[in-house]
Amino acid sequence: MSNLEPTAEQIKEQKLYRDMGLSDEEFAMVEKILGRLPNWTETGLFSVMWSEHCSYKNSKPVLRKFPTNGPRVLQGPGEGAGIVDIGDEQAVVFKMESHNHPSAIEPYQGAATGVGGIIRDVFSMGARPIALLNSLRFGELKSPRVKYLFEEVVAGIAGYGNCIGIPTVGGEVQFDPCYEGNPLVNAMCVGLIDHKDIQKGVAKGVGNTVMYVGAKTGRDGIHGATFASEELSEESEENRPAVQVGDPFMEKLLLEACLEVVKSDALVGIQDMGAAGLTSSSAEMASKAGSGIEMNLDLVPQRETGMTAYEMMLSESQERMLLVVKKGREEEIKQIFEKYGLDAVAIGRVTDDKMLRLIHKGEVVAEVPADALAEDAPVYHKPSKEPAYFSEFQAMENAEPEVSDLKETLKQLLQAPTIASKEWVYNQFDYQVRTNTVVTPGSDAAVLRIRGTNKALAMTADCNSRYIYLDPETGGKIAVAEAARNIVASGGEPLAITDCLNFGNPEKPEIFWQLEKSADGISAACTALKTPVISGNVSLYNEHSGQAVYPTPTIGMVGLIQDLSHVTTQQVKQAGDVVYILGETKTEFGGSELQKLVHGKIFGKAPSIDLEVEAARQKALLSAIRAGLVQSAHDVSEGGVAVALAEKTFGTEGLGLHVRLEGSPVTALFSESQSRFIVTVKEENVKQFEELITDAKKIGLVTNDGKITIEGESGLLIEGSVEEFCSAWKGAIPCLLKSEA
Amino acid sequence: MKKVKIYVTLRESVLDPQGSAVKESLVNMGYKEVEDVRIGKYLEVLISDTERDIDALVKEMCEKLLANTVIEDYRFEVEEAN
Amino acid sequence: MKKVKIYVTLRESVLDPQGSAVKESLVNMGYKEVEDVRIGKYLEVLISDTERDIDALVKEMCEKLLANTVIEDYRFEVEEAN
Amino acid sequence: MKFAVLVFPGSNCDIDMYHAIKDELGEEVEYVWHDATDLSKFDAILIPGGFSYGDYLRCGAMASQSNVMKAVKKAAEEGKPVLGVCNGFQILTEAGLLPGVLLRNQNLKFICRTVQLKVENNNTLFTNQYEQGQIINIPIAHGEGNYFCDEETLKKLQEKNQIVFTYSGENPNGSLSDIAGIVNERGNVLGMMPHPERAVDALLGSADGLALFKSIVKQWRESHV
Ligand SMILES: Nc1ncnc2c1ncn2[C@@H]1O[C@H](COP(=O)(O)OP(=O)(O)O)[C@@H](O)[C@H]1O
Ligand SMILES: [Mg+2]
Repeated sequence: MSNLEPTAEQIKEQKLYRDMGLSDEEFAMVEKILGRLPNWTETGLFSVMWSEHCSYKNSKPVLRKFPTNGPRVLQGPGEGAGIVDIGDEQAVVFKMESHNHPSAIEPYQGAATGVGGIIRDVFSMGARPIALLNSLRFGELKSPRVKYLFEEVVAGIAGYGNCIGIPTVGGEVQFDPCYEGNPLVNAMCVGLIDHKDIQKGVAKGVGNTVMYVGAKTGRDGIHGATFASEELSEESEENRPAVQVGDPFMEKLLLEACLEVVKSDALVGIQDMGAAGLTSSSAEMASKAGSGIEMNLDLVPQRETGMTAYEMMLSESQERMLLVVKKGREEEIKQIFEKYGLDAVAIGRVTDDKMLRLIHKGEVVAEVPADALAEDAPVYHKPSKEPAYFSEFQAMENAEPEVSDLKETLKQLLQAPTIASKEWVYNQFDYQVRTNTVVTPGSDAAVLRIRGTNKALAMTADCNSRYIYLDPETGGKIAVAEAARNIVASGGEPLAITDCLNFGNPEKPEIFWQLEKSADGISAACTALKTPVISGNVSLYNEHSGQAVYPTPTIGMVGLIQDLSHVTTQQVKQAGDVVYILGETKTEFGGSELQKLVHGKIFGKAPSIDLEVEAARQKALLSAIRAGLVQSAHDVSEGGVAVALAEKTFGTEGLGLHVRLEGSPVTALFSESQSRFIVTVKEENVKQFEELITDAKKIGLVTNDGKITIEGESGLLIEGSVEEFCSAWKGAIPCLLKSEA
Repeated sequence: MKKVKIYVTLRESVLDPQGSAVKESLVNMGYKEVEDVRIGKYLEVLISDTERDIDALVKEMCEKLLANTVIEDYRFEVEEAN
Repeated sequence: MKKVKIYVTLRESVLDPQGSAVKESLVNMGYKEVEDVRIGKYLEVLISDTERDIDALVKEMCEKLLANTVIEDYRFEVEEAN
Repeated sequence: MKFAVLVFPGSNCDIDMYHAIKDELGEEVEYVWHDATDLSKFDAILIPGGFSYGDYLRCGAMASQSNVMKAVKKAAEEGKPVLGVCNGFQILTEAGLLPGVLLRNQNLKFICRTVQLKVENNNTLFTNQYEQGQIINIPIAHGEGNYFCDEETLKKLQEKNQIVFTYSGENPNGSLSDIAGIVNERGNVLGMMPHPERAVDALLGSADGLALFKSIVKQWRESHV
């Protein structure tokens, strides 16, 4: 096969590198670095490693804005996943990653392998994965295609996570027309580790052995990283690489074996083979250690016959790991893998010449400086331009959408798929396996206990991309703040975030502007809320036929709950408890569910946010929770106070709410002003609570009449049975899926 | 009435985790002769008499629903049903 | 080397929820002619040359592992592999 | 009393089972890898849930062929308690230790949630700590829990009181006669789809499963004084 490969001269003359995604300038750089023309394999190495997906060449300048340090941060961005100290010599490890393009084409396998990839990122750090979350975006649940994508993505996440036995405990799903042709599938994994087991992906120690473990290499996913760095179009159906099929069973074995291996001091470094497979893992491990790697590709376990060096290096076959092992101790490592029926094969060694050298059939087929592939990839500062829509939206006055029937409106909001119950989704996920899940999906954040301690972890994934579209900087702040609110409402102290920046084509100045501004917002919020960015992922080129998705920088956040007794959920607990609202309600409907419901589109200003107020309020609520004064807590998000109140009653047996709200009814009920919570407090704790949170406003009581009663200044606004609202909320997604287009 | 037998198999270059696990298992059970196992689907579809060209019809059904041509190939045979 | 094609089908008396669901989908997609869908498995097993009687060997593998005879029937064809 | 928790490649509720016995029940327990051949030192065998061998081909099929299952058969013949939960139930049917099969859930989807079970027979070594007819809350988490057998088998199960648990109220997966768990004729092998080991601590929502393990211990203590 290799004799069919174009020659170095042909690659240059016919500009074949362009098809691999390299620009003319980049190809010239490669030529300069090597001091000669690259051959086919080498051109392939550069093209994948310099793709946006691997090199972050367009997003690096933006990522530099993020605050990444903090007293608890043990590992910031740059490794498989970030690590945060949680005391007692333990740490939490987490990261989020996108698998958008593969999921658009083969939704089940695309989503499944997305989950598989993020799990490997976590256990390659030496951590035991303890939980999975996801963040999903689809077009409106109307066309058969969208329903198919939604059903298959959910099934794929379930298929992989359930089989490998890591609970999927939370996430979010939103539906907007902009995601019709380019759904977003972001997966997050959280792991737990003892400090002493922390591993890094480095190839240190000249002469040490490079070992390959896990599944055999096939021709699947060749150029996946490049594919992920292009817009989707009708043609991409044809250009797509062979789709990878996930093997969660193999990964389960690999996971258990790797966690055993990290306990061995024979292990020097370990990294998973994710995007750009063998190429990125070897080049990055060498570059990080300041060393080189030489591999004999004949020794790579292969699933197909006649594979070329190019194909082996660019394959994105799943469930593989690259290890660096102390010379002479390969046998120990092999034995551990053998127990799980896995092969560990020595395929190369660490060298001192900083080169990535590949040998195939007795010949050197590539010889490239490792740094040039990894650290020294080009970085671009793309032009940025404020889009015309932004100033238009900013100039608009905040106005109330017109609503005639308040009760009917609440019901319709509860039925909006973005707000409706996600039970249909999470009941397909095993959220309990390993029996640590204290708060299962359906509350603000999921909570997992840490066995052997009295502590727990709270975790959530959030992003309201409509606000970000209207105003990326404010929206970016809101995304972080909302995640933190969910953690705090559950009794946790926010520790840090991971992010997944899903944007359109950064070569369009207006898109780059969205990216820059939302990063500014995220950075500001992370600084104010003391939640550094410890890991993340960038997914650009999320466009279909020229139409970009809303800017969607998903935030994954983990918080620490000091004591299990602090765990708090959103559901009201007991009749007679007093209901409070924290935070001010203003007329803010830009990007709101009500605006979408009434106008069929979004426009205007995003809700405003004051990060100082936000931080102070979160701190105050957390102290009240820790003092044992709070029975239930829920943040106010999409759909406003009315939706938040309704959600607080769902799933309780026979309880209800009777409250009285001030101000204009539509604003009081449905505005999406930020930094608000609704909490309930036992009668006997009211005094203490009010002393602690002086600006809490009492609005009513928890009842046992199974009804939601909301009064306004001029009389009854909404009254109905919890049952009636709950069935609208629960039935919405199954009903949409069943209805015919 | 026609009976259509449809075979949906994974494309050659696509990983077949099921097949690999079954192969391992057979070998462990002592069937050392087993070199490879690939697992696909076998569908029997009964189709009432129609004016449409049956081959075109089945092809359409396969492309649209029964096989995912990104990772799967299919073939079929049409028989008279009894 | 032999290539064995094995067909594993659900017994008639056993419900096939997956087949019913696929049938429903096809009908909903407009293929009103579809009367019934049953889904089974199709396995291709490569077996290196052996002294054992190949039919007996494959039968044993089917009975022990490849089919659950409580609910499934199986049949197979042996071909020369190339 | 000494429990064995079998571990197959792909088992993933092994740890939950282990902790239920050790932390909540306070009995001795050990993991046993699938290639073990001797279970004689254990008083009860627990086959946990998960996806043994990826649940490829058919759930439990490949695990049922492993070495350790021969030893399980022997233990069952000796009258030792054998409990298979979820994938463990599937393995027991595939191994022929219990009749019937578990088909895909009627809605073709994996289902994870807590369901209500009715104790149909409290006169077994697994259920003596429950009331007859008691309703208990136990989580399910499976894609193939739709119990099926032929009519004759069903009749026998009914006549011999082998149906131990049924789904009360809504049947989540389409199981024949709402069957959630059955014992063998002798009464010492129980297979059930719901997860009692996930319901041993009120912190996680329910402790209704603990009585099942306590039943095993009680029976054993009574016969080993
Ligand atoms: N894709 C998903 N996977 C798992 N759980 C989900 C998913 N989508 C939503 N959930 C759960 O449903 C509940 C409601 O979600 P959401 O409306 O996004 O909450 P919030 O607005 O508080 O962030 C949460 O507990 C969330 O974890
Ligand atoms: Mg919330």
